[in-house]
Amino acid sequence: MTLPAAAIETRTNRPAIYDRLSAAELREALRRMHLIRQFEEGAEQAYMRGLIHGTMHLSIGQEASAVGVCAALKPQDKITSTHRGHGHCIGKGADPARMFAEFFGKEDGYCRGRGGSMHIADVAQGNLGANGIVGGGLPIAVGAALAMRQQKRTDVVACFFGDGASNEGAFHEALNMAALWKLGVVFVCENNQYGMSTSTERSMSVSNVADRAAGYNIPARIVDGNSFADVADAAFEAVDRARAGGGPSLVECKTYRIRGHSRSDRNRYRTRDEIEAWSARDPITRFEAELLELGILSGGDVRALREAVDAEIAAGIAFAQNSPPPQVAELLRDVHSD
Amino acid sequence: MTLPAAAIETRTNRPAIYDRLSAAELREALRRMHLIRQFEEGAEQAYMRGLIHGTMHLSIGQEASAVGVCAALKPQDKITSTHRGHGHCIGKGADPARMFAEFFGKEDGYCRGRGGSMHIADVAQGNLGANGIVGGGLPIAVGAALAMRQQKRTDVVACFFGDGASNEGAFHEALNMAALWKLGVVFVCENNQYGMSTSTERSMSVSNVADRAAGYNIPARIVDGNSFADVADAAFEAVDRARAGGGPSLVECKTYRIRGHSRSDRNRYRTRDEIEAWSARDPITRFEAELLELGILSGGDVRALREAVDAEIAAGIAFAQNSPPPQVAELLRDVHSD
Amino acid sequence: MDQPVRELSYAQALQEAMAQAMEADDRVFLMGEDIGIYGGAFGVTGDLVERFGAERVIDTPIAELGSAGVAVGAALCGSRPVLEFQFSDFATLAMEQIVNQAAKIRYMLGGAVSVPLVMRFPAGSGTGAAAQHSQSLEAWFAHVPGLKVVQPSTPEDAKGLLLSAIDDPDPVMLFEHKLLYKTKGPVPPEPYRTPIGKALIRRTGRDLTIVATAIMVHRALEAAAILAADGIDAEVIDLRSLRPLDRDTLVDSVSRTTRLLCVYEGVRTLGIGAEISALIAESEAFDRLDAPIGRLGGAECPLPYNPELERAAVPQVPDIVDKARALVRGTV
Amino acid sequence: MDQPVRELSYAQALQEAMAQAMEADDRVFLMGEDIGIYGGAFGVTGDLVERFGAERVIDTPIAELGSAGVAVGAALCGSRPVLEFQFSDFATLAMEQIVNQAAKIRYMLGGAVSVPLVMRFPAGSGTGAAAQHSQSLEAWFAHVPGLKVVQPSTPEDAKGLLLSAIDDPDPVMLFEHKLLYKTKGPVPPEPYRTPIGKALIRRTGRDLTIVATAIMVHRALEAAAILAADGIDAEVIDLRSLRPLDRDTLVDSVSRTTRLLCVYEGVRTLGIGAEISALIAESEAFDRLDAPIGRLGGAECPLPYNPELERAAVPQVPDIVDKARALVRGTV
Ligand SMILES: Cc1ncc(C[n+]2csc(CCOP(=O)(O)OP(=O)(O)O)c2C)c(N)n1
Ligand SMILES: Cc1ncc(C[n+]2csc(CCOP(=O)(O)OP(=O)(O)O)c2C)c(N)n1
Ligand SMILES: [Mg+2]
Ligand SMILES: [Mg+2]
Repeated sequence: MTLPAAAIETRTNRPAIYDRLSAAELREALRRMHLIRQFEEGAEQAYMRGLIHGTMHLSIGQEASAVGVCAALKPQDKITSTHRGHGHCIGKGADPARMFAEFFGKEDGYCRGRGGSMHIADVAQGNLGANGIVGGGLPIAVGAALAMRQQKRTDVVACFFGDGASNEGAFHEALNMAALWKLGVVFVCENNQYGMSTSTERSMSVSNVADRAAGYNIPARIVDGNSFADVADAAFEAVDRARAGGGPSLVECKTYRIRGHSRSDRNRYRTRDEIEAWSARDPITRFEAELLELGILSGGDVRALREAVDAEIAAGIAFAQNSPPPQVAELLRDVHSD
Repeated sequence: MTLPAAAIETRTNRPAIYDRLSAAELREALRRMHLIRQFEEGAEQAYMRGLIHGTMHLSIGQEASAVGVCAALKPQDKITSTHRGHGHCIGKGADPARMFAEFFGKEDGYCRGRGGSMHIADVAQGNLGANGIVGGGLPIAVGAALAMRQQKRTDVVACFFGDGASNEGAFHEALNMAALWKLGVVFVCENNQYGMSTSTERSMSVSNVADRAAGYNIPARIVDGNSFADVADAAFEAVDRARAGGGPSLVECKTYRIRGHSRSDRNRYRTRDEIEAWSARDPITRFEAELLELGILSGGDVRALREAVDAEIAAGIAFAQNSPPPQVAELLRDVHSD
Repeated sequence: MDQPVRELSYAQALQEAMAQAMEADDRVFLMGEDIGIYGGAFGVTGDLVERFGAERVIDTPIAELGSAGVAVGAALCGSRPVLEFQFSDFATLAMEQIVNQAAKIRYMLGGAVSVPLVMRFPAGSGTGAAAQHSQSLEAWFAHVPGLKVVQPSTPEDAKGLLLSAIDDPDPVMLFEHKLLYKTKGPVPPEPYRTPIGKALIRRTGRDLTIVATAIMVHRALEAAAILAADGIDAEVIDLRSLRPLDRDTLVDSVSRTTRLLCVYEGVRTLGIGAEISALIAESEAFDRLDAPIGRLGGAECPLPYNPELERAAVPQVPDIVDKARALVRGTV
Repeated sequence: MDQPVRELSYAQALQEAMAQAMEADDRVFLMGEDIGIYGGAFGVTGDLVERFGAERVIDTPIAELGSAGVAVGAALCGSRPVLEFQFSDFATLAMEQIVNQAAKIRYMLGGAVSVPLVMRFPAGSGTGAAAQHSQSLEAWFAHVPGLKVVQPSTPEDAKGLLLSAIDDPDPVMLFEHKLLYKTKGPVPPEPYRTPIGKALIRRTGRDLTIVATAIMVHRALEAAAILAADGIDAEVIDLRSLRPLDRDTLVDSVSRTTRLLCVYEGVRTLGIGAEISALIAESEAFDRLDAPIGRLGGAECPLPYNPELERAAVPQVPDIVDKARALVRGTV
């Protein structure tokens, strides 16, 4: 028995989302997508310049899923994020300066330099944290949603995870519990076709992560993850359902990571053609073109926005460089709360 | 989105299995079902008499799934079993005398008294062992099937597990890998409606374990687990497919455990009516009636068979009582192979 | 007239702690397998689901990793989960969430959050449940910064340590011994806290210090009584807290008695006694030692099913007596 | 004329061991995440998939528990899996299969089967990968009867121990140190076995014994050179095998030197040094001790991201020098 591959939804007319979100909100979404892109490029350069230690996982090419989902969230809503989490963090409203400070291992970083890229978090804005463990955030998101229910809050939890993560047992246990208890979680799969070097064909026995949702009685949609509008549309539907007590949903965003998995990737498992084909589907170019075409933004707006982002990134890097490092004497700080 | 509950298959005419299996084989199947029932009752009494230490999980009422599946297996095929594994062990051809010896903690037991009920195994007959860990056997079965492929053997692995086990991450990881690699595993879910006190409604977000199979691209059938013929029919289909290189299948046997979960169960989570209704659907009574009705066995055959089973159980208990206990000096024996 | 002292079993004491914590604080809830209508595999949660409802006494699917993660997520967001594992052996499925997440999140996030959760682990052998249901894995957790690990030996401490654990802003692992659930002892009815990180001298003595945990505390006390008849005066310390360790009490005691015997049920190699021994061997008490440091721990094998083998696999009273005697008499 | 000694990196030595084992025995196969075309996260499997094919160098989905179980099942049925974990931290997901199944099946089944598998764990800090990718959890495994645990510090031992592990009829856990992968050393080209359970004295000395593991062996040797300039003659033992322990070598060395310092990267509390210390403190070497037993282990915190903090969290050469001096000079 082979299941028919569920099709990516295709769009017929002006996306409803362009009416649901105000021009200011759409502008802010575009700004955040640019901010993510520039942040990633800035981080990449900083890494090359030796300012950043360790490794990092860039989300260039995946900006639409991060920002499209966060556009459907309120500030008090929560997200759980992944090792490829810079975009989610900025999508949820983090300050790139404090993110750079974290990557540079500084005291002004979101984690006071203790966490780095893989543990970037911004609890004040509802980002409960990236996670170095693939699949680690899935049950945590369910628990966060359980706490919302217990505290009689209607805040929703959006849980980002990758295609690779969907092969972990944690995925299964988390989706089952969320559905069983009808919790307000939106499971957002950023299916970028690979877990490190392993394509979904070589790691998953079904074609889509969404094909697994029926096994939990969870409604699922598969969207073009490089389209802000499509992602946001599906996210709003799922968030609305969650907020209304209708339980969890799954949104699968088909997308692509343009850079290697991490800093040490030689890209031997994919072709240059494939990378180029996806580069041509750049989510930022596309969103920008739509906003221009629909007259929501002008060419001048876009230029101004880009310049502001450039400046913010440059200022963020400068801030981070000037931030003090942690004191070695404080090595044991925050192991415990007391 | 609520999925329609997949229906239990209903039977229209004389089951094909009664032609596929010879009269001798059907007689042997009935004998094993009786042997399981009597074994369980014998073990229960022995427990009450203080001959058995620890706890045990009886499979009374579930004899058809154990024997129906094993009827489709060759001696060299393998099974992995569960904490409720006495039936699987006898179904695969174990000697009740050595099983009793194991439960009595004796040196002649299948595990030389080291394992007890939860670790009963009979490797010579292809039973790789019960498992005290719910879901523990699922990936092991996949690994066994991988070894068969590597060794160019066509032996099939039948993996028994419960409805409760299907909520473990191990289930998900195992089914995905088995399907991905098209391994010769038959996943046999004995859905007896409860994991300890927790009904499937309270533990699973779908109605049937088989509803999850599509998420792995695994063909599934749901059968009346109290009907030997229905179980065997589905098992043969799955085993044939596996042996032919067609990959894994899932067979969900809807059944019921008549006794409590373990020795300490007060049955507070279910009604007497429910237990009685299921007792009326006794798999042994039913199989026996079918064999008589179809003229495969005579009343005299059945009486003789029952008497032989009685004698075998009594002899087994006596054997076990007379078997020597392990020597305390051999406490460290078999921690390692050398 | 004296009030008769109220006695509760260890299991009842734990249940009372959970009930009092739930009464006092809406944020506290329980989760675990079969803790509702079944009352828990060892009866610890009993009828709490009837008293507090299924929203606060949550039966989980059989999914230990996921359940632990749910507890972490809930704790991160201001709830106070108490998660029961049906047997401590199943913690092996949840080490990721316990060790990588619960123990580390606060630190990794530079103190931005805390993870106030409690996990309860029925542990130990002696029930004929064989190798996968009889382990004593507490030493693993005591090796993990960010966790606190407690192991009560009496009903009184069971209640007091569980209440402290629930109060604690950080993750606390409570190891309960299955053979102790039915043992009775005095338990004050009001809520009270037994401090985490404090050992208790259960018997003072001059000739050697026996440091024991869980059921071994009782065996050590029995052994001490036998040794007393023999003229050997043993001090018995109930460790109670495995992380953090009560260094002061341990060092002070051994400095006085000049001899140390560690008795624990976990596997001898790298069980908690290894740490106690090393702690003393590097401390100022080292110079006071008049004998090698003795250890009695679980045998270097999985727990066997056969009852005689099972008994032989963990320290028993005569083993403690013999070892203590040898240490005091210098025949080690 | 002497042949020039062939040098390989630690990673290459491991790869050569796997290649030679696969050439010699059809039953041997590799599995793990991204060990095929990617060549492994640390490049250890390199191009083995090209040499042996995807049937023998199997990329698994990201599913550590399941993969470990697959290895157990395959081993039970006569294959010989070598499973690579991408980072040892992810073993936390697979403890169930490793500890409840692999380690115990033979014993639980009364010897009816064996489980000949190898698991490889890249471990340790120093790469800026923070708390969930930098742990040294080997002590957990050394606490588990039924497992063998080895930890090579040189390319030569990496190859020899891996070949021994693959030969071994029982489950062997190989802890590799990430910072050592690129270090080079002489490696004999033919297949050879380094015995499991034997420590190696890497430097003989009279004044104290330093027992170290993995990268700490190199730091201890550096420290010994500095100490020598100071008139302190340290013996340095490379433990190599954490389970079983080479008791004889340890006891003999400490009996001669009369002082012991344990240096390890795992968390100090209940890290392998706790066991070494306890083993000596209960042994016949106890009476020979002229100083408390010193321990230097990982700090009691998760591994921090910031590089200075990260360095401060594990023993460094000056720490070893200082501690050794204090032990020898009696200023502890
Ligand atoms: C439990 C676990 N296993 C393996 C890894 C190593 N690892 C980090 S990211 C990654 C790939 C994840 O793939 P996916 O979930 O698709 O996310 P993506 O990297 O594509 O964004 C792997 C294998 C890990 N961090 N955690
Ligand atoms: C990992 C794990 N979790 C919990 C348990 C305790 N336990 C033993 S059997 C059981 C119920 C299993 O339910 P199911 O899989 O439906 O099998 P059944 O008992 O109904 O045959 C539970 C919770 C266990 N043995 N292992
Ligand atoms: Mg991916
Ligand atoms: Mg069941």
